[in-house]
Amino acid sequence: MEVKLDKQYPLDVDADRAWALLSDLKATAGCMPGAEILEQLSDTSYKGAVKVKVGPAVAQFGGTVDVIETDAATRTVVLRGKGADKGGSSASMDLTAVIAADPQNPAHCTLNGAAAVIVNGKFAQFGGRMMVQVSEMILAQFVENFRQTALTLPAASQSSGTSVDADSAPVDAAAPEAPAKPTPQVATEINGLAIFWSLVKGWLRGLFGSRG
Amino acid sequence: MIPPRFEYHAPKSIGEAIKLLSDLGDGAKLLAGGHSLLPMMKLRFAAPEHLIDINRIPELRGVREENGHVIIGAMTVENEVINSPIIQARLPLLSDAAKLIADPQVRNRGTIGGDIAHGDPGNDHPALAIAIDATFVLEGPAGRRQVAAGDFFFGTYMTALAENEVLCEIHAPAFAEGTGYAYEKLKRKTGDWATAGCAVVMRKTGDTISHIRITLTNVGPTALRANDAEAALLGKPLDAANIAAAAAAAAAICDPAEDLRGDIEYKTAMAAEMVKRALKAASARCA
Amino acid sequence: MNAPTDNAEARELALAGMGASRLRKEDARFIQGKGNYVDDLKLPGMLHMDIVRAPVAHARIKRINKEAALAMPGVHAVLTADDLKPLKLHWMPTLAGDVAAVLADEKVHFQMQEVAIVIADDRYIAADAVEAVEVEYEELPVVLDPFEALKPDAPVLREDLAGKTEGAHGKREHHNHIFTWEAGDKAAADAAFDAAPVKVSQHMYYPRVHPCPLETCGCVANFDPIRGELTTHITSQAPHVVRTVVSLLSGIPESKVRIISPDIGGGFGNKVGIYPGYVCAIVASIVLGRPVKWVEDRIENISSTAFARDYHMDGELAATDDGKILGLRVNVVADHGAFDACADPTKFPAGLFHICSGSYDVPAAHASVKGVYTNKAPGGVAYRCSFRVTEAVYLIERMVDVLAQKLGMDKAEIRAKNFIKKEQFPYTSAFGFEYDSGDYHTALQKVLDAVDYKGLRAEQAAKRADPDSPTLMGIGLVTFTEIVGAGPSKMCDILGVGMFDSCEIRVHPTGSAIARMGTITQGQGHQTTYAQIIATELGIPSEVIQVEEGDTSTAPYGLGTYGSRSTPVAGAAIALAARKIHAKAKKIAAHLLEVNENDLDWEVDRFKLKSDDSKFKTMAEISWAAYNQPPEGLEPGLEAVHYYDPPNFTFPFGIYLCVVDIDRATGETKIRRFYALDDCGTRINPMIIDGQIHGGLTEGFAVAMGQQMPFDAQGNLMGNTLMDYFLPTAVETPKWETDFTVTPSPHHPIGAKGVAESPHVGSIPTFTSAVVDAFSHLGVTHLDMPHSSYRLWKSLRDNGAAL
Amino acid sequence: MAKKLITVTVNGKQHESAVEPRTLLVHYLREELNLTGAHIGCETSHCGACTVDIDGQSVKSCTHLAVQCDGSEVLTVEGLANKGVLHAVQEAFYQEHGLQCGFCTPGMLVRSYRLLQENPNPTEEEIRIGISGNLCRCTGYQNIVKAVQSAARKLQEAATAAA
Repeated sequence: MEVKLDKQYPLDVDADRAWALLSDLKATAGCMPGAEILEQLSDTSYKGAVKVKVGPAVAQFGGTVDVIETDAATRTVVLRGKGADKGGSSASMDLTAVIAADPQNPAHCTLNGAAAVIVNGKFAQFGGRMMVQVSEMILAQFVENFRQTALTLPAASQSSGTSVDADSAPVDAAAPEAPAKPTPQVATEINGLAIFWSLVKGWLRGLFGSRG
Repeated sequence: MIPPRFEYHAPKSIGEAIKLLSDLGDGAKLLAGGHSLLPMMKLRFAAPEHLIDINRIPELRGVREENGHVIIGAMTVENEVINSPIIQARLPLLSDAAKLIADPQVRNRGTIGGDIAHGDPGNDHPALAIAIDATFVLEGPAGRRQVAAGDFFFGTYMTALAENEVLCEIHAPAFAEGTGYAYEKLKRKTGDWATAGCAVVMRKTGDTISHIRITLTNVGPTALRANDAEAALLGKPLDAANIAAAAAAAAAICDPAEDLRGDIEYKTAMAAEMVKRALKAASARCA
Repeated sequence: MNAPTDNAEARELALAGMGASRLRKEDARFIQGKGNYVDDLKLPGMLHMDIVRAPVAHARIKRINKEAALAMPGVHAVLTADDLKPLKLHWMPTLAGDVAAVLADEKVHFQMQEVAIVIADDRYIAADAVEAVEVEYEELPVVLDPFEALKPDAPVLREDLAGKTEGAHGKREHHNHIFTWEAGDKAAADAAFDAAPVKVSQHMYYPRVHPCPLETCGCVANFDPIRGELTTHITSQAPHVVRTVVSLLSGIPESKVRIISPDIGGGFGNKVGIYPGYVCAIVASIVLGRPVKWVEDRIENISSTAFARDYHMDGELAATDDGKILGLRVNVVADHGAFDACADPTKFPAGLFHICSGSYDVPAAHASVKGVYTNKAPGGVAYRCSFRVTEAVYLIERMVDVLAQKLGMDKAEIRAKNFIKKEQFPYTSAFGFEYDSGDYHTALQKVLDAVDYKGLRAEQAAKRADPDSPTLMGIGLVTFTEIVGAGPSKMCDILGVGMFDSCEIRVHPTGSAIARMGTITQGQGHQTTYAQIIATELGIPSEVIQVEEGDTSTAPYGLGTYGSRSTPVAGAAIALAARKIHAKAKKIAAHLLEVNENDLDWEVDRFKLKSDDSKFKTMAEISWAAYNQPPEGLEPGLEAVHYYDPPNFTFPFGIYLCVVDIDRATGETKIRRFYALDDCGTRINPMIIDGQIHGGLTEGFAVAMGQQMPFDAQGNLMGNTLMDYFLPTAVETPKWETDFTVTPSPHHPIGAKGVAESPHVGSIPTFTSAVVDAFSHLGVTHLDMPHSSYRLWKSLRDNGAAL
Repeated sequence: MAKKLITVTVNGKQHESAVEPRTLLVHYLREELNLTGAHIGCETSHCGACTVDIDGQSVKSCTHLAVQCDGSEVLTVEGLANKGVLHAVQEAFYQEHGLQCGFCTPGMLVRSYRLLQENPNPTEEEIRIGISGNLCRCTGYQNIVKAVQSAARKLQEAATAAA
């Protein structure tokens, strides 16, 4: 079963720092809830694992992530992740992620993510009903983790780093100007973080709302 | 289809259950009616190391009335909801709607609390609870807290219930005299989840709608409250134009997942149709 | 003095023979929970088998790691195709002349295909071990659509057949092509079309469905290494065929293979095939020297054993301006899945699909069926029908409706106009079948009168005139003819074994009897009805007649129960075996009465002197004498065996009418009325016939209104639990009205034609006819099944009829 | 994982057993107690072939743990007849041809038995709803409904006669 997502996530991070993170696959993978890079297989290929928990259900995949394309000029990364569980139920994702600078606010950017997720086996057969919603949740949480991690990176230039208004970013816990101690509150899995999720949702809605 | 191994615990009190949850941590799951959890385990989607069976906690069961509120123990099973004289008299929406859930045997095991706490958008009680302005009483190591039904559901399988908390009670104000209500559920067959469902609670002053709740089942990541649809009716009479406006407003917030029951378009249209039917049925019951 | 005739009537009633609504002999054990189904069997030392299955539809197996599973306490073995290779059992022949993988050999061809088996102490450990077997796959492009499969650049699905251009049924034109099979006269049909003033055509898809009996498939294989004997209890509708196949596969002599079909919890075609699970359990039992039980779960059942239908059909009719049919042409693309494992008589890769000229006098006809491989489960069974007859009846009944619509004729009128007339029987169809008997006009009129057809049409017209009507009303009418009772062995065989059936009757000295049969009941009530035939034939009360089936060590060889063949074939075998006994009994009676046989008349339960009613010998007396004082020259005993090879098929028919109301807002369909008139020839037990019809109609309702096996683009079967796969409950199931006429089969010893499948075959197109009829004023000529609310709502919307 | 000791009364007979916590009630009944009346049809609580009575309520034993029955009274189809006399629902299923292959029958009977305790005089619609958790593939339910109606009449007559 295939799910296609095409999402724009406005971030209160400048484009340079966001790109710095995005182009570092290992660091980016660290933002994916439940994901970790276990081994670098080549310049562009990594071995990894993902654990997804949704309510009482758990899925664990092992597989590879290949960087198909990295283009600094357009701040684009194309990734292909493929994995399977022990019995062979599989999942794959083709993801094109682009960082677009915000012309109105140099301290902000947009993360554009277009993903095609294909799931096979029991997750497709019995989890299909939830696929879109769960994919969206995972992606949104990834984006929040990404944002927090990016904010801990050293600023690339003086022009960046203005924080967004606290009202519209209630989870803005990490200090954007404090690169010394990068301890982002990243969520490692999507289970049991429901309150966090509700806040992320509110935050995203706020950003979308403010941009009309 | 065989569930994986687990340790079984059968606490006798809420306190004991919470202590077990805290002690056993992430690998523990509460077993209520078991008709969602056990099938997931048999399909090997879930493999909790510990099951904490809360069926032997008497304080979690039963229905009582206090100060104009109905208090339903979370482990009250659907058939008890159907047959409770208190619910029939004070919250008849629940006893009517519970008849549309699953089948007679499953209704002997399935609990109202389990249906709510699971966080499945296909379940019926979330929309019903929001429609009756229910409040959930949750108890954890730090004591009890209350969460309004409308604030409880975050996403598919995601609720305000923390991993070390137990949903203990559902509180809801008894329907005022003359309250109209209806739950319309379109389903493929007995035992199925809703293709789309709508709960309505309505009061009228003369011909004017003075109180209205419209909530939807299985047309989004959670049960939905159709605020704009309610706004389209509040302070107005229930005429064809207003019904159409409310149905359209409800349809606008639907975000259903496509499955064998139908695609997004069908489910959205059916949500609108269920809204229309529920509004008419509720109105007919208003005194 | 007593009036002898009254006596005879009373005695006849007491026999509970043919025509009696005798209560069922089977029920006592079932209502007390004492049935004996395969999963009830527990043998000392019995192990349990579970199956590792492919989660993907098309892939190369890169690696299987059994280590973790084998290390689990209580696990005895984990076997893969590589382990079966030395035994040459990793592939097996199918009934259709193809081969099928027992365990996936290097490649998987469909989702849920068997990849490895696990043998463990109990089913819990086995299930854990299945989880522990690690399999790595390299996924391959998936082909699910048979039309895509036939494109030149389509992926090769069956690499094992590379280079094979000759299949079991002729030339293979493409690497995913199985066969092309034709019937009728193409030139004559084309000529009819060229000359005809009216032509209609319609494409229709008959979805892939599953018979889904409540009991899944399973077996307990028990190989005794000391005796070298294999006993297997199995959910099979054809135990003797299983014995032959198991003997051929295993090399164990057929005399040392004992197959027992115990009580079977419904078959409906699902339990005709020989599945990898059976073979694996037998192999495991032989290897381990212990009994091995395998019972599939519901998901495995729907996903892997025995789909039905999946026919993409194009029909065409040629006719005169006033609706007389001149010709029929049919083209079918049949999706057979990964292996051609259709359960058809071997010479007929599309079964008896060429009954598709139906109840009509069609002068010229041609049909062509092309079988294709896809990445779906194998099967193609006759789901409560004779081989592909359901598809055929659906095709012709839909086409007649389409033609009526084109001509603006009434459905009933166009049928009456084209019916084979009573006086035309026996009638040879354009496809070459000889229809035995029928009286379609009488039956049709009976139904139209019973339901006030004109009144219904008037009501429909009024509803159509009202733009605010909340429902669309539709009237479905189907006048079908089945072909059952395969079959004459000159035409029909399974792997070379002719499709006869058999009966052995022994009458005991005290006048009770036992009959052993080659068939096997799955709810049809054979133990009740077979005894009734004997009761009438031999004058022995059915109460004291035991009927045994299903044990190959005691029963005579028979081809089994499917395709409505029990009554037409085995029922005839019973009657003829009984008649052999009857003939011997007459000799004994003559001897006892010291008269000539010609002086005797048969009356209910006795031979009496033509000249003197008071001089007679009852069957009880004759039975005793058969063992004590047989006439000189006649061997003692009173028993007979008969193997019946039918001279022809039988052709039951029926007239079904259905009224539906479709909710214009939701697409929900209410079956307001369903009237089913069946003619199955001589009726043996009206109570059981009614029960069979209720059940068949309910299954037809399920197929038409909800059953489907939907696949996503990756070949995942979506909907293989009973949450999604539609089995109606008592709430959804309509109330059925039944009726009958009786037109006996002239070539059958008791005139019976078979009944259990008619309601399934006949009702499905009736529902479609009714649903389409509701839309017909909007120009809709056909809607594919299933007629679910969702799909009908889309039709309502597309035709501007949604509210 | 330690086995749990349970005491359960089945058809009036008390059993003490050590069971693995994950043991499903239907497997406990069929394999431990050799009561094979309750059948396994779907395993996802849809078909009702495994229906038994626990403490006076119909339950699907494929979705219930044996360990949950500690201290409970369980009634299966084997316990319906009393000293060799069939219960009215059993007799009625026989008389009205309410069964064919027999696989759904035990669950259907135990459910019908309980339904008539819950509602001694059900309408046809109430019967259909009352047995809607039990699937039958053979009968189309029509004769099952007749059988339950007939059993209801018999039980009412018996109750009147006893009064």
